[in-house]
Order: sequence, then C-alpha cells, then structure tokens
Amino acid sequence: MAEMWISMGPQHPMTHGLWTLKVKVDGETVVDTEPDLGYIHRGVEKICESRDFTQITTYCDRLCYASANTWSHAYIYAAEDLLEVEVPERAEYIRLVAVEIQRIASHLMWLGAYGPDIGNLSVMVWCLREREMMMDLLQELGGSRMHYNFPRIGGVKRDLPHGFALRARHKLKLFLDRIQEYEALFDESTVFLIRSQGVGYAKPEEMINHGVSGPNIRAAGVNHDIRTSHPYSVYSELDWTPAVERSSIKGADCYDRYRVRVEEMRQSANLVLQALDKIPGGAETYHEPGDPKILGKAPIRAPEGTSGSHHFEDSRGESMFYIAGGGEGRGKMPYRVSIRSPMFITIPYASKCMIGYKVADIPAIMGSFDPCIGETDR
Amino acid sequence: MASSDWLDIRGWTESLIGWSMDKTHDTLPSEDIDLEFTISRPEWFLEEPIVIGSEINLQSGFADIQSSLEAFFISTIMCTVVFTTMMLTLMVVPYIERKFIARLMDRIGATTSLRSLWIGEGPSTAGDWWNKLPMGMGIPIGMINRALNSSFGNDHHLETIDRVGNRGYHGIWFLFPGFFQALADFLKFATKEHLVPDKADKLVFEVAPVIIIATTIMCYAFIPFGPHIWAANPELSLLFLMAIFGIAPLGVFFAGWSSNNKYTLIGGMRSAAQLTAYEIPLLITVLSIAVISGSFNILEIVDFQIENSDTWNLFMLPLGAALFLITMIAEVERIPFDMPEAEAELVEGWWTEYGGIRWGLMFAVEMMRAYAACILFAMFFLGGWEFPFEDSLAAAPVLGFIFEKLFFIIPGIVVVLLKAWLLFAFFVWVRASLHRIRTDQILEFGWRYLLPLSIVNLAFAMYLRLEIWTGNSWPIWVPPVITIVSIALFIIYAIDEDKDALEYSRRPYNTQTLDKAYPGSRRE
Amino acid sequence: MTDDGQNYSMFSSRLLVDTVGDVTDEALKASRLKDVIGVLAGRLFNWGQRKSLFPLHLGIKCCALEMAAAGASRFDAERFGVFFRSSPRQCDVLLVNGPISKKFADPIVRLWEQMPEPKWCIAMGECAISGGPYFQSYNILEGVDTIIPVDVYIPGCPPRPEALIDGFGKLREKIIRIGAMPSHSRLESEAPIIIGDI
Amino acid sequence: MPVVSEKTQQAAAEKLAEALGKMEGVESSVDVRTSGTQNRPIVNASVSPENWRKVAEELKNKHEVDHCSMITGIHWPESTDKTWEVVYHFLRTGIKNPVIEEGLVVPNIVNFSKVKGKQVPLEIQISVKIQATRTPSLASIQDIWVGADWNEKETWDLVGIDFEGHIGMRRVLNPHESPVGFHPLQKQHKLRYHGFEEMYDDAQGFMRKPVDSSRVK
Repeated sequence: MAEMWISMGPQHPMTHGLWTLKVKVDGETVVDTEPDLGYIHRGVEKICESRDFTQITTYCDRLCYASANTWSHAYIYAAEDLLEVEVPERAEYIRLVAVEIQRIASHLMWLGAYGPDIGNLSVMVWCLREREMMMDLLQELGGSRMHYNFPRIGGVKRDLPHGFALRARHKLKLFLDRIQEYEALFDESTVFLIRSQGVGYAKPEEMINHGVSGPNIRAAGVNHDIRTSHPYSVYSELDWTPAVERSSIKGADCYDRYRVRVEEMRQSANLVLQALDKIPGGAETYHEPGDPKILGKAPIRAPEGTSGSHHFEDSRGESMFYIAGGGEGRGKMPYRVSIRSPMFITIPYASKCMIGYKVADIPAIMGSFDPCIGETDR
Repeated sequence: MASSDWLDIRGWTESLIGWSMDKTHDTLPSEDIDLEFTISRPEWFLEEPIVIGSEINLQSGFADIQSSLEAFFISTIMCTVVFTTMMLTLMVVPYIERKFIARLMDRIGATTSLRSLWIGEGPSTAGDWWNKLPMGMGIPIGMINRALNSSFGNDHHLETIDRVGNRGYHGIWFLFPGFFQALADFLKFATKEHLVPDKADKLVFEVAPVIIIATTIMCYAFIPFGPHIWAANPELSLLFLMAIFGIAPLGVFFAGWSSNNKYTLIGGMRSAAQLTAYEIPLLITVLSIAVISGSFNILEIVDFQIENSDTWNLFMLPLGAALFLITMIAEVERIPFDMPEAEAELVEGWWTEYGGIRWGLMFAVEMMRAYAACILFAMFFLGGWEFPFEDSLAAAPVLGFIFEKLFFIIPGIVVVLLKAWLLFAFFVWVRASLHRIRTDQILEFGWRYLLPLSIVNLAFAMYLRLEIWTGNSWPIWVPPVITIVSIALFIIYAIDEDKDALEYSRRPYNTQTLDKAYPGSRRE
Repeated sequence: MTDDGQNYSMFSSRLLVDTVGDVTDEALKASRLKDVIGVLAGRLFNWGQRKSLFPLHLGIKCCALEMAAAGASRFDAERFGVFFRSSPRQCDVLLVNGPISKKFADPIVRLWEQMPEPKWCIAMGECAISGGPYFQSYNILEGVDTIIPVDVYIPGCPPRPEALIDGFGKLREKIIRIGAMPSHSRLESEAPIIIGDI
Repeated sequence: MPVVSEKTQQAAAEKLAEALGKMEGVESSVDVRTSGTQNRPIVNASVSPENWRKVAEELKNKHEVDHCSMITGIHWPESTDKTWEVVYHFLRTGIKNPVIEEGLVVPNIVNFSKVKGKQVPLEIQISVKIQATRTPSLASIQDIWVGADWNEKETWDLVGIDFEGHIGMRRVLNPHESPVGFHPLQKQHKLRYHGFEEMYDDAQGFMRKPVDSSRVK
C-alpha cells in the first residue's frame, strides 16, 4: 500500500495530553514520525517575569500536573540558590516525604494511562484507586487534591499534621501489597509480555546524548540519577539505591521501562517510610507554620546579575530551573525564568524510537516514555 | 423421541393455527358459486355475448392453500416469538457487561433506573407534563400521582417529585439499578442527528451497517432457544448459521472503507484480515461438533447430547470447546482480539465516523453477536436445555423425586439463557483481564496455532465417532478419560515456569510469536 | 439532511418516505394522537438523553486528570451514565478541561462541529472558563466561550471530581427543563448555569 | 547511601575550570552551591561567541561532558555589556553502555563514593554574551549533543537567537502561523493587561470605593 501520513491528532486516546504525532505508515509498519507540540503552550516563562518569587510556585505546580509537587520543589531549590537561603533540616525531610509520595502518584498515573494504551482498562481504574490514597496524603499536606503550593522559599508551608506519619505508614504498606495486583495483571499476562518486550529499543549512551534521563535511561541498566550523582536535599542520609533494570542487549524496551517504574514506586514508598522514621524532632511534634524549624529566613529581592539554577530528579527525567534575578519591582520579580522539561527533549527521541515498529506499537512505545504535555509546552 | 418440555410454544401455535384454519375452512360456503356472467352486445354487432368467470368453490379453493397459509402464519408467529425473546433477554447482556466489568474494576457501574423517568433532576422537575395530554387524558395520571405521593409521604407541592428530597413511593421502579442503562443509551442514539461525512461514499456508508445488522439478526432464525422455541429448523441449520455469521466482516470492511478516514481504513482492513484468519478454525471446530453429534441440525446436536449419548460434548471435545471460545472472541472482536476497534491508536477503528442511530444499532449488534456466540457454545458443548447432572440428580434415591418435579417445571429456555449469560460473564472477565494483541500477532496466532489445532480436533472427533461410538452411547469410560487427560495436558502447558528464564528474575511466559520468546530470547 | 442531489436508486425511496410521512403526520394530527405520542415519547426520550451523556475523551491539562479520577472507582461517574468515548461522532458533551491555546482553537472548533446535534459544552476549570492563571498569556484564549457556546461552567482549579459529577447533574437539569434542543437554537433562550450560584 | 565526596568533586571541578580557563576567550571559575546536606561545585565559564564552537567540541571530546541539559536565551535590552545572552547547562554523567557477558546485559552500577577522573559527575554552566545586534546568532551544537536540538529550536522560537548550522529550525511551541519576527520572550513584548490598573480595580465588577482609588490592589 502506498505510504501515507496519518496524523494522530491533538485529540487522541494515545496522547496523554494534546500533541500531534504525524506518522508515515507503509501498511502497518511505521516509516517516519514527526511530533508537533505547542498545543497547550501558555507562556509560563513570560508570565513568571511579572510575578514575584512566591507567586511562581503556583505556576510551577501546574507545569506537569501529574507530579505537581516535584515541579514546585524544583523551582524552590533554584530560587533558594538564587536568594542564597538556608533550609532547616526538618523542612528538607518534609520536602522529601512530599516529593516521594508525589512520585508514587505520578508513576501510578502513568501505569494507569499505560494500561488502556495496550488495551486493558481495569488497570487504569485500579491505579487511580491507589493514586487517590496518595492524593489524600498530599491533600493533608498541601490542602488541595492536585496542586498543593506546598514548598516555600526557605522551607515548607506547614509541618506534618497530627497522625500523618501513622496514616502514611498504613497507606504505604497497603500500597506495597497492591503492587502485586498490578504485577499479576501485567507481568503474568502473556499478552502484555508479547506487546511490550522487544518493542521500542533505546541504548543508554544514545539516550544521554539525546538528553533523555530519569526512569527511561535507568531502564537501560545505568544508575544515572540526579539524586545520587548530584545529591541535593537529604537523599544521601537515607540508604536506598536507584532502581536499575537489566535491559536487553539492543537497549531498554517498553517492558524494562515498565519494570523500572514499578521498582521505583516501591523504592519511593520505602524512602518515605525511612524519612518518617529519621525526621529530626520526630514525626509527631508539630510546629506552627512559619516556625524557624520548618521555614528559614529568605530575602524577597534578587539583585541584578545574580542567577540560580538547580537540577532536580522529576518522575519523568531531569528537570531544571535557571532563574536570572533583577526583574521588575527592583528585583522582586525574576528577570528570566527558564524551565527544562524532560519530556520536551524525550518526545522527539521517543517518536524516532518508533520507526520500524507497527502502528499498534506506537501507543505502547509512546506510553512507556510517560509523556506529560503540560510541562512539555510550558 | 426428541427432548421436550411443557413450554411447547411451537406446538401451541401449530394447533391454534390448525384449529383456526379448519374453522375458517368449515365456515366457508361449500356449494359452488356460479360466477359466470355474460356481457350482452347489441344485435347489430352480430357476435355472441362474452362469458367471463367460472364456477368457484370457496371451500376447495381454500383447502388448496390452507397448508401453505398455516405454514406462513406459524413461521411468522414463531419468528416474532424468537425475536422478542432474543431482544428481551438481550437487555441482560449489556447489563452484565457494564456491571460485571465495573465490579471487576472495583467500581459501581451504571445505576440508572426507570424511577428517574418519574422524578426530576435535583431541584428542577418535569412539572405536570400530563396536563399537556389532549382531551383531559392526563387528569387520571395526575390523580394517581397525587394519591401515591401523598400516601407514601412525598410532599406533593411539586407535581413530579424532586430527586433529592423524596425517596417516596416509586420504589419498585428502582428495579435493577443500571439495567435500563442500555435502553437509555439506545434511546439517545435514536434521537441523534445523522451525520454523513461529505467526502464519504454515501451509498456504501449507509448500506454497510445494514449488512452487519441484517446478517446478525438472521442468525437468530436458526438458533433454538428451547426444544420448541425456534423460528426455522432446516435440515442443515448449522451450515446456514455459520454462513450467515461469516457475512458481517464484509459489512465491517465496507464501513471502514466508505467513511473515507485513514483510521477507519486501517481498522476495516485489520478486521477483514482478522475475521478471515479466524473464520476457518471456527468452521472446522463447528464441523467437528457436527461430526461427533452426527448431524448438521442444531436441534439434533442437542438431542444427541441429551438423549443419545447422554454426555455433553464439552467432555468429549474439550479442545474443540477451547478453540470455539477463542475463535468466537476473535469473531466478535472483543478485547484480546480487539485490534479493529483499537481504542488506543485507531480512535474507534472502523466505526469512528458512525454516530447516532447507526452506531447505536452497531453497538447493539456487537452485543447480539456475542450473545449468539454464547448461546451457540451452550448448544454445542453444554448440552442446550439439559440441566447439569439432570439424569443423575433425578435418579438420586431420596431427593430424586423433588429434582424430577423441578426439572419438569423449569422450561428448557431458562437453562439455555442461564448458560448463555454465564458464558457472556466469562467473555467480560476475559475483557477485564487481558490486554490487546497486535494485529500481526493475532493473525499469526490464528494461522499457526488455531488452524492446526482445529484440524487435530476434527481428526479426534472423527476417530471418536467412527471407532468409539457404539451406536447408542459412548462407552462409560470414554468421557472421564478424555476430560482427565485434557485437564492434565492443559495444566502441563499452562505452567510455563521456565528454568533458565527464572534466573533472569522476570515472570516467564512461553507463548511463542515468531521465535521462542522467553524473556531474554529477544535480547540477541 | 436534504442532499437532494443524492438519488439512491431508480425508485426514489426519499419520495416514498416524504409522501408516507406527510400523510401519516396529517392523520395523527387530526386524531390528536400526535400530542399523546409527543408527550409520552417526549418524556421517554428526554429520560434517555439525560441518562446517557457521553463526554469526549479529550484531556487538555490538569482537569483531564480530575476527569479521569471522576471516571475511576472512587468517584464513579459511570453511575450517572457518563461513559467516555474517544470519537466526537459518538459523543454529545464536549468537556473542555484546560486552556485553549491559539494553536488548539480551530482543532477544538472542528471537534465541536463533528459532534452530532443535540450537543452541549461543559467548561471545566478556570482555564476553560476565563483562561485561568494564564489569562495574560500571549498564546491563550480567555475562556472557551470565545469560540464555543458553553452550557455549564464548573469553577475550580482543578475542580474536584464531585464538582464535575455535579456539573453533569446541572446539565441533566438543563435537559429536563428545556429538552434536548439543538445547540444553535438554544443560544439566546438559555443562560449558562454556573455551579454554586443556584 | 554512597555519594561522591565533596573533595573529589571540588578537585575535578577545579581541574575542568582551569583547563577551560586556558582556552582563549574563556574565563572560568568554580562556585559552590550550599543548599542541601552537601556542597556541590559548579564550573562557571563565560565564553565569547566566536570561539564558543571550539569550547563545545573541547568539552565533548576531551572532558567527556555528555549531557546538554538546557539552553536559555535572555534578552538584556537595557544592560550595557550585552544585549543577548545564551546560558548553557551541561552535566558530566559518565554513562557508559552496560557491558554484555554471554548474551546477558550486566547493569553497570557506579559506586559514586569510589569514582575517579572523568567519571566524577559535574555541573557546568556556560554563558555566552552577544553584543548589540538586531539578529543575534551563535554556532549551533546540534551535531555534538543531539539533545540540544529541540532546545535550540525553542530558544529561537521564544527569544529569537538564531543558531547557524542548525538543520530544520522551525517554530516548535508557538503556532506555526505566528508572525515572522514575533519572539514573545523579548522584553519589548508585554503581557496582556500588563500595568493595567482598572483590570485589578474592579475585577469583581462592582465600583471601587473612592478611598483606595489610587492604590493598586
């Protein structure tokens, strides 16, 4: 059959969000692909230039809406680097708890969206059921279900509420047993193994050169993780190792990326349990919001010429913020905020990964890279 | 003597029609009626008058056509009876699908009920709609409503009660929450605007769904619901049924091709390839059933299982049962073989462009085809309208008497429907737990595995029929041995613990696609 | 749907349908049966339309996740007949759940045009109502009602799944009050409902 | 959790900074980030636009900097010494393909506490200042780090800094039909309602009380 361009348009069940993948198809096999992004480009970097430092965290929550906390924390670390702020130890532990629970919720959202991509609807409902547990925990911290505006420059908005540690331990233990349910549905189903093994190969050196990072590169048997290679926060205090997957010789395929993320969910749950035990001052002591134990002093103006940047391990890859100080209002607002979205770099690479596979493999490969278009289009 | 039960609808209609035909025959005047009449012409025309008409005896004339008239009336009545039983029992099938898959997904599923016909939505209600009926027809309805509301404690200041405040009288309308969701969907489809894409090939776009719908409903002419509830029973009803069942993919391909959309084009081609790939194993499996039961007529197949051999074909041909199930899931395009309607990459597959009533009918037809597949499985393998362990239970020493009465009271149709619905629940269970297989894997699985297996199954059926069949029953040891051996084989093959795969610390599996694909095998 | 040029076959069935249609119509009107059927069938089809609202499987931004959560097991939207379909032909509610950028303006209008007629539009979340936090952006339209007539607004950023299900409830109220009228003839007569103020 | 020790990272950063310093047109320094439990050195260098391409190749081949993290274009209309600035961020991750023994991939788990030489992970920030020109342009590093490809497209699309030698430069985030010279992140483009008092004055639509008519909400 003659080759024809199919546009898997902005509104398509495969795209988790709005973007178009133009696919040149010869019969059933994919010959060439070309992503077209920008459908929800809303100029967050331009808006941040006329917002002051505390207002920007709300915009960073809404960057990648599946993992709001990781993005607002990424911005806050960069802002603290810009304003040279000291963060108390307890606040670092609370931030770690919030970020890791958000990572579990983000991976659950991915697993839920990956099921229907390959054809199984019940896994989406199961994963969202567990995600509701995680969102309840984060709702106790941040106040709302999805966008928490939780970190402040210099610490956190509020301490762990009473009984949070107890509920968190209970829910995380329950979650650790529930992962067996998903593994039964995925690993033991021969159909899933056929659809995901040997599909969408990617070698680690080629990936890092393309700028792909995070679970996608750890699936290829390499333990590159910003939290270990460029340690920030208190990750070096807790004993954990990045989840690395034994990939195939030709590189990581969809199955490895699935295995890495399931492993990471377990690992994040253990991280939170450890952090809740090791938190200085104990998980049950409660400090009023604004208490110096959880919120350090922070200036509100950044003079011109100063700049701050920070690499952060988001659930989808390496996110980064670069802030140049000295904007309007005598430095109250940043001059330029630049956001590195891991998926903005991974989607073009992932679409090139699909060449040579079948049309039915496109959602399997694209879904396994866990695209989140909110952060891609900024 | 064919198995039968008291619900002999066919017998009643025959006797009714026969009696009424004889009655009309007798009431007709028996003497000849002279219908001759002549047209006289004026004498100057010099020709004899024209004579038209002849003698007619109404009774003898009626006697000639009486038999065909009876046959016509009987088949019309039986067709309507079978069609209504099918449509009413079909309401259960989407109910099972929506509720069972919701429960498997830990959800509640649809809870619409006819009660909401009566009560409003939140604060706004339909008001006294009955007063709009002409000629005061609405007044009695209003009175009844006010009486019910007041006697069952609704504050009837509102004409129709509001959903939130009033639980009130209309309780029985709350029957089977969710049962009428399919009816609500269908009513909505019916009132939808009919859109035809302008560059689509109009004629084929309109005709394609008709092909699918017509052929599926024609299948139900040959499917017996009970010993005496069938519309037509030709000698080779099985062949006729399978032939008609196989026409629908043509309609699917037309629909995909004509709606002039790339997605539907790929969806249509995929469905054509998949259905042809699974048509042949299906036909061979059905052939093996005909071989083992000794006839092509579905009624006789069921009677063979109930009367002659007294064992269900499931225990004689377990491999055939498994093949039939797999090929039927593929024929009906349900989840593991769902590629043509693949949600993920083809939006909706071949029915993306269809909206409104055409899509509603095709939604219903999907259910009908799955329902037909379930009933056929019940007929071929689960002994149609025979209660499981009917004879042994009836022959039991003490309780046997009660069971005998019970089996006599319960008509065959109830047993058939229960088996069909349980099988449909199995279809839904498969849909909830498996992922979608890629098209080339489906075709490869169909050609490489199902076809040879079905031929092995056919050979086995022939051997059973020729060698082992003793004229009136299977030797006593044959069904248990076959069942135990097949269960053992199934367990051996199902366990795919693969020693060298285990040390890869991954879940092993052994269904092979192109090459033996144990985990790590594709890690060349 | 009067494509007159389309003559399916030698014998024009359209002519037959028209003539038979008119004759029966007159007869029913004369015998007042049309009113009886109109009222009773009206209630039945209104119930049918209310009880099965199929939104389009369109996820723009964060509200899409709340839409998915509404479809999941904790806030099961399917209890109210809300069943997500992914082709606009088979949907009757366009649930807009994110900011509309200039690039997505005409695709979403095309989606709205592709939907068969008794169709409604629910603007879910601040971005769909007024551009939300990005109302100053150079690339975002201020609300989806700049391009599509909206029936129900659900404020919130993102609105909780219960608010989404309440939004569908409000839409059902609208349907029971004014019936499933085509959207173009609905424009003036019906003010859009904003959750929380009634 | 074994973490790279501060000493080795600081030493590696100084070695790289001084190696970069030697190249002409480059000043480089090492500043330390203190947030978190461990101080992390960042190699900071500012390079003149002409020999930026040479420095890039040097980084990639000699210093094995294998990950281009982000490219930021900034428009400084009022500042004296530069009107355009491009800030590059790199990471040296030391990722190697896992070694394959008898058909089995052995994942290479790097123990960061015992890591030496080129393996030490480093952050590098390079800023290139471009003088006052209407068409700022810079050498493209698309062929060295493929990851920089879409970053450059985005920088051109939003800030308007062109990259010579970039294949397939097109608008990625803005709509394709946006006007040719329109690059939103330049300072002359203002946000809608920027500095607009009455927008905030009666955002709720009721008249403002006279007493605070002057104050901006």
